[in-house]
Amino acid sequence: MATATLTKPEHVRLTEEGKPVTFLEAIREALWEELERDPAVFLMGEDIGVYGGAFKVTEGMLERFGALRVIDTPISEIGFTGAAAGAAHMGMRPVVEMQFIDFISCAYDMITNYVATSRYRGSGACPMVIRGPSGGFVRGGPFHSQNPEMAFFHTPGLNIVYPSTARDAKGLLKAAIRGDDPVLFFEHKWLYRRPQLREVLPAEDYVVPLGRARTHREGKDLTIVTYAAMVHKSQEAAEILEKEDGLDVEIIDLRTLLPLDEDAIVESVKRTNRLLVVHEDTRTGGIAGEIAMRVNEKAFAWLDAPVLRVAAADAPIPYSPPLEDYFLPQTEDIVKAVRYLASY
Amino acid sequence: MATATLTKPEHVRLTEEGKPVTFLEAIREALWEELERDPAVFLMGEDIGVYGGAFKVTEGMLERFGALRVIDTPISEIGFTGAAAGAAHMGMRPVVEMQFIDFISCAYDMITNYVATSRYRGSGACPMVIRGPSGGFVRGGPFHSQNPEMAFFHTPGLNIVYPSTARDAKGLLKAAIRGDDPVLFFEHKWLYRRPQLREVLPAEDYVVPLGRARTHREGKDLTIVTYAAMVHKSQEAAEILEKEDGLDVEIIDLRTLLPLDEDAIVESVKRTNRLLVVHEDTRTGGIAGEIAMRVNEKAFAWLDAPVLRVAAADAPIPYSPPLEDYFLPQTEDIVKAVRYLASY
Amino acid sequence: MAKRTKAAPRAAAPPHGLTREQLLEMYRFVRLTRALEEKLETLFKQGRVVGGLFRSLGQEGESVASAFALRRRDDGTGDMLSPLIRNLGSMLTIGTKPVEVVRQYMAKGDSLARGKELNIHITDFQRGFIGQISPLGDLIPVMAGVALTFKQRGEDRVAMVYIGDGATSTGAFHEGVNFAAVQKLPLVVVVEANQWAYSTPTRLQTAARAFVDKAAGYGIAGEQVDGNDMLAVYGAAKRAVDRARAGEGVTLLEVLTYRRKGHAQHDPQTYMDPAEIDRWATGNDPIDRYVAALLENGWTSADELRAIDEGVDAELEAAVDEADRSPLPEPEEALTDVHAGGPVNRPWTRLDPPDPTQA
Amino acid sequence: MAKRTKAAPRAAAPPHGLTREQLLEMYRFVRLTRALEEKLETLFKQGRVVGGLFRSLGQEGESVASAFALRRRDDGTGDMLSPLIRNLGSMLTIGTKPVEVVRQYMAKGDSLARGKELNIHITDFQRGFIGQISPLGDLIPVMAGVALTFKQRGEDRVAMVYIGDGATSTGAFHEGVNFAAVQKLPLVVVVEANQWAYSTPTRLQTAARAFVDKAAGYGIAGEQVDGNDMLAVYGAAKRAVDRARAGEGVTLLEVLTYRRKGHAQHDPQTYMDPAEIDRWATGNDPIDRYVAALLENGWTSADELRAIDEGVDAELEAAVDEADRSPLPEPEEALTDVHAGGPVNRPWTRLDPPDPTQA
Ligand SMILES: Cc1ncc(C[n+]2csc(CCOP(=O)(O)OP(=O)(O)O)c2C)c(N)n1
Ligand SMILES: Cc1ncc(C[n+]2csc(CCOP(=O)(O)OP(=O)(O)O)c2C)c(N)n1
Ligand SMILES: [Mg+2]
Ligand SMILES: [Mg+2]
Repeated sequence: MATATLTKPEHVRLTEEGKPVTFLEAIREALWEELERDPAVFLMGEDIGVYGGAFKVTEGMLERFGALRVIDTPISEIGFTGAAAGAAHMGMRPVVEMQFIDFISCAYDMITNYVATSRYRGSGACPMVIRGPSGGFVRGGPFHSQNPEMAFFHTPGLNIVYPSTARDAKGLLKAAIRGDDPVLFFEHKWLYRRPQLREVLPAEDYVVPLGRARTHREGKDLTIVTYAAMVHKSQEAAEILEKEDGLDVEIIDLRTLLPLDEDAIVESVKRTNRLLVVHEDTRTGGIAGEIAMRVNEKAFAWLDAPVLRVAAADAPIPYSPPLEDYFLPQTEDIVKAVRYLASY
Repeated sequence: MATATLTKPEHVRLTEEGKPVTFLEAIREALWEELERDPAVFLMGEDIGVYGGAFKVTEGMLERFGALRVIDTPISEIGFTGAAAGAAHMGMRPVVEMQFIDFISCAYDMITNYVATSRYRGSGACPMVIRGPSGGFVRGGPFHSQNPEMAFFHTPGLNIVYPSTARDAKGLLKAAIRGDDPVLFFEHKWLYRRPQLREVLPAEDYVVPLGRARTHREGKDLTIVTYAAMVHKSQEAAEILEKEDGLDVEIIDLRTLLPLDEDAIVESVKRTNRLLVVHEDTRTGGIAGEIAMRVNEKAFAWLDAPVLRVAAADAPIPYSPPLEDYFLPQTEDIVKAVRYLASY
Repeated sequence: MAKRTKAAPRAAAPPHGLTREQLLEMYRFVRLTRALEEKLETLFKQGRVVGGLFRSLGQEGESVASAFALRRRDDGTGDMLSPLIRNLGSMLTIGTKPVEVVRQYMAKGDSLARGKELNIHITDFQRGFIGQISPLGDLIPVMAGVALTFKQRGEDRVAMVYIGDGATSTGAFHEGVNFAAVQKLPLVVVVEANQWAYSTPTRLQTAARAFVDKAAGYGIAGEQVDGNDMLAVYGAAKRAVDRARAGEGVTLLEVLTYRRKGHAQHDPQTYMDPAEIDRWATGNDPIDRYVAALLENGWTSADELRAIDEGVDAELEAAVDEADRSPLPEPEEALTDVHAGGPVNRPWTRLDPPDPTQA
Repeated sequence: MAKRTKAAPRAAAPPHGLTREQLLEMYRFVRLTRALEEKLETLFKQGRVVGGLFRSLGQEGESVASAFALRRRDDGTGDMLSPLIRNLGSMLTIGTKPVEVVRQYMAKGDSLARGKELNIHITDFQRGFIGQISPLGDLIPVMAGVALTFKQRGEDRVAMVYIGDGATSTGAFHEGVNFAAVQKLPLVVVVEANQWAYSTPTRLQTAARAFVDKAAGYGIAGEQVDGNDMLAVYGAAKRAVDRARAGEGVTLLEVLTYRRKGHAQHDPQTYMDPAEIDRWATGNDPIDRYVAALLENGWTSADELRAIDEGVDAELEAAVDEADRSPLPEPEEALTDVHAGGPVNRPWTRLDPPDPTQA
């Protein structure tokens, strides 16, 4: 289509020019390239047009792709999520933005009852992506820091993606947009502009398939299964543990929570015989439970120690720095947990 | 208050007259008696007034307690749930009915973001009860058979109750209404009128405290942790296993899912050294995961076998009998699972 | 086919540009709707229906007449609608076959929902219907999305969605209508003011004088029509559909009618006034009024109508026999179509021997 | 206290039964609101505010004047309101102290939310304010519930809730207003039509001619008022509050105003027309207009106003110093007040030694 032939603006040409991109820029490039690739792809959300989104992820897209493909919606999470489902039925590929993922809760019924069950009910596929900034460490308080992944984790029909690197974010978002099932795509806002995450991405078009975990760090003494921001906290912990304790920690980045890459977890646990699950979400009902269950079902005999977890406290997310710092799992917690498990 | 002095209609006088009551009648008596006891208690919901509710739980209450205390609402789960929160702030004790618990999903934001966090935010207590018919085995299809407990299980601030006997239903509902925190109260519709559940309840006012599991059946060979309808399926299985295999199975009825009575689970597992979790909810993300994790944390050394689970398949709930029967966990599945674990 | 007797010579021209053939087609659909529901009620009483049964007695006219205003195709190029449980008439009109409806109620494996979903919650994009789900109001945003796609692609197609008086109280209704209004989408929202939401009368649902009064609040066109006058409903629906097709955006069409039966078969309607029901039944039945109009205006003859009735009865007999012969679904089908991949895992206890490592 | 100079002899009587003292009280509140926001902006630029900062520049008048129409008490017997982020004026008017607001923005441990919640999301049932939460619209049903309790108890109290033009698009707004309308509750819904929702102009939020047009759709009273004319806003709010108190139910009060700053401090408002902002700033500032009215009618003197301004500045200096001295919360307080019982478990890795069996 015509738009594809136009030259890209600077801010989405970084990879093309071999320059490193941030986590946010990788997501922006994925959206831009998908809009160029497939005329069925379009965006909806609040303030994603003229303003380019609260975090500027969709900057410049309205100007390039027009108001029929980059739609500024009323404040109506139920409305635009449902509209996306209707469009998806008709062969479109809607990508909707929750200004903050916390507000996905307003569309909970539409997502779990309508979208997730559509194929099963015989109402056709519902290929759509719901994305938005999630997570803490930014003093956002109870409603701008949430990790609502587990609210959807037990809803068959959904896919849940929660990447930790720029490369995965771009490749997984493209895969999500091209796939035939609904995908919830969580973007940890603490990662958006972290300089440490800047990397040069493949110049060519690539996708990272959903449902496959990634070994973020190889190790033989103990396995940490984690995702999103906690991948980087775990990495910090692993380096401390290597230096101070000579421990060789393996880190599995789930990347996709649903479907869960059980094989990757089990394979690693069978080698290390020790498992720590680390998640930023609150403890009770967090994904650590499901993982512990799967490992019990499939690798119990290989466990030399209990499956343990490091997670946020069982409370809403507080705003004030001392409270948020205490509430959230920190690198030091991971270090302590690994030491405990290693000496079990 | 005046109403308390009036004689009760027949259908809420069964216990008073020493007659046995069904699961549904026990719930009805609890509501009636709380309405009589405390003028702050009132009911809201769709068709709960003149019609007495889709399942007749609130029958006769509008006539007795009037339209200010038994409020037929518009079809507005967000609206009446939020209104209940406002009333709760002011010292009222609202009990709202979801006509089918499946529709609680429409109020997901209000419940998890407003109600659950109110005390934490410094906005005051939010003592309210949200109740409604849940569960399958009734050919209700995808939207009249759900078990949405896990959608709320990882929301700190909420309590979740899911009873399996008439006695517990009445005592727990009274405790929920009198407590100072919001409670989600699930009533399994397959239990509502089961003759097998009919029992004579204590004539005097009683409550069953939240957060405490109940040993439904004592045993020494293996522990089944379960709740709601599955308590009765597990009981059937236990009897078969005793007769055919000479196995002595203990059954723990959680009754309250949140807070989870971890001590009761751990204590039993330390005696039997084998744990099977049985839930009607879908497998992935079901409560079995959290329980497996807790047992890993607290009783790993006592486990002679992996923690395993029997649960529904990872799909929406189908309507047609052969499909629903296959989808839901059945007594035979529990029998097989116990045999597997016992011989592990 | 009904045999055609020539219409009386002094026949006035049918309104709204309808042809005599179209008038008879509408008659056939409304008759088919009522007869099919009566058949289903019999099946229900015989215990051959799985689950509940909902009647639209007294509302068949507005269902048929509103859907009749759509461009009906079977190749995926026509207009689209999404019905409520009480819009069997709309479904038959847009192209659902009676046998498909009976199979649904019998939970058969070859039903459109393959036994996974109930009622007329069924979808066929070729014929242009999308099944509702139980949470009320959700299909308003969804059909707004369908209409959005029509606009994005520059297709001159129209989406129609039904909503009960009760369901206008839902947030989904509000967000969906508002979204469609802002985007000026080709959407017709039919508000069925049948005066009851289960046992809840309209005065406990809204304080508004009329549902059409909501239109101004969304900045859309609104019209209120006698829902038991099929020709009036058709006319109003046609105007709304034409506006939508012409790019003039959303219309809220309030059809005034009455739910003569209970909410469902299990509802004894004790909260309703029998005299009121009777007034609607005797004085204001949509089929009676339509037949009277057809005959008085000389657009058809009693013979012609009788022939159609006989055709309907024959078709329904066949439909029930055919549905009866349909198989129930295979148990394992409970695991298919959850997502694009293959079926989900079998419960490990169903494996032989049971094996949790394979679950 | 401001020293009082006698009003000019030819002073016309203040409108709406307001006394001269009340006029000056309102002036003090609106001046306090703007000055406090300016202070907060300074603190923000100095990095002493935790998180974001939102200004209500140009809207202080409607906030103060609408809340001023309420029965204000500090013993839990008065009317109640729930504000938005831009209703600092309403909060100060109903009784929030500036020091409490500064503590909130500094995330202090002795702030009303004890550092757990931000902004003016704060509650005091004695003084009659309930904090909003971020998900927009949710406080409409909640305040309807507060009003329901007033009705259930036969108290003649009134609830007021603010909603932005943008948030009228939410399902929560719709369900809450409709519920209150059907129950005829003593609720005043103030729709702040400030023409922007973040970067979204009203035309992308609704196709309605005016927000007041939504009133008929709910069967409630509606009034539209010039939001930058404090006396007009007070008059309209008073009429709405009186109606509510008299048992005449809900009013939707649309206040026409303009958000002169960006959505928050980080927003450069590039999507707004500078000339338009300027027109509102120079010709239509609510405080300028109010001062002019006060002076022209001889209800006060420049000296009197200056004295009030000085009092405001002094109070704010003291408030900031006091808030500065407040401590941050203790880390472990993150675990308290989750429910009625004691604190929730400490993370097991924070125990010494770490012990998962104690978690
Ligand atoms: C969100 C939601 N809440 C409650 C219900 C339960 N329910 C099913 S039908 C019905 C009444 C619907 O009334 P109305 O919208 O007027 O449609 P009608 O039955 O009159 O055609 C209710 C309350 C539901 N399906 N969805
Ligand atoms: C349900 C929900 N969706 C999105 C947001 C993000 N958000 C915060 S403020 C805002 C704009 C609000 O505009 P308006 O209601 O007009 O209030 P104003 O800021 O103009 O006072 C948005 C979209 C939110 N807080 N809640
Ligand atoms: Mg109705
Ligand atoms: Mg605004």
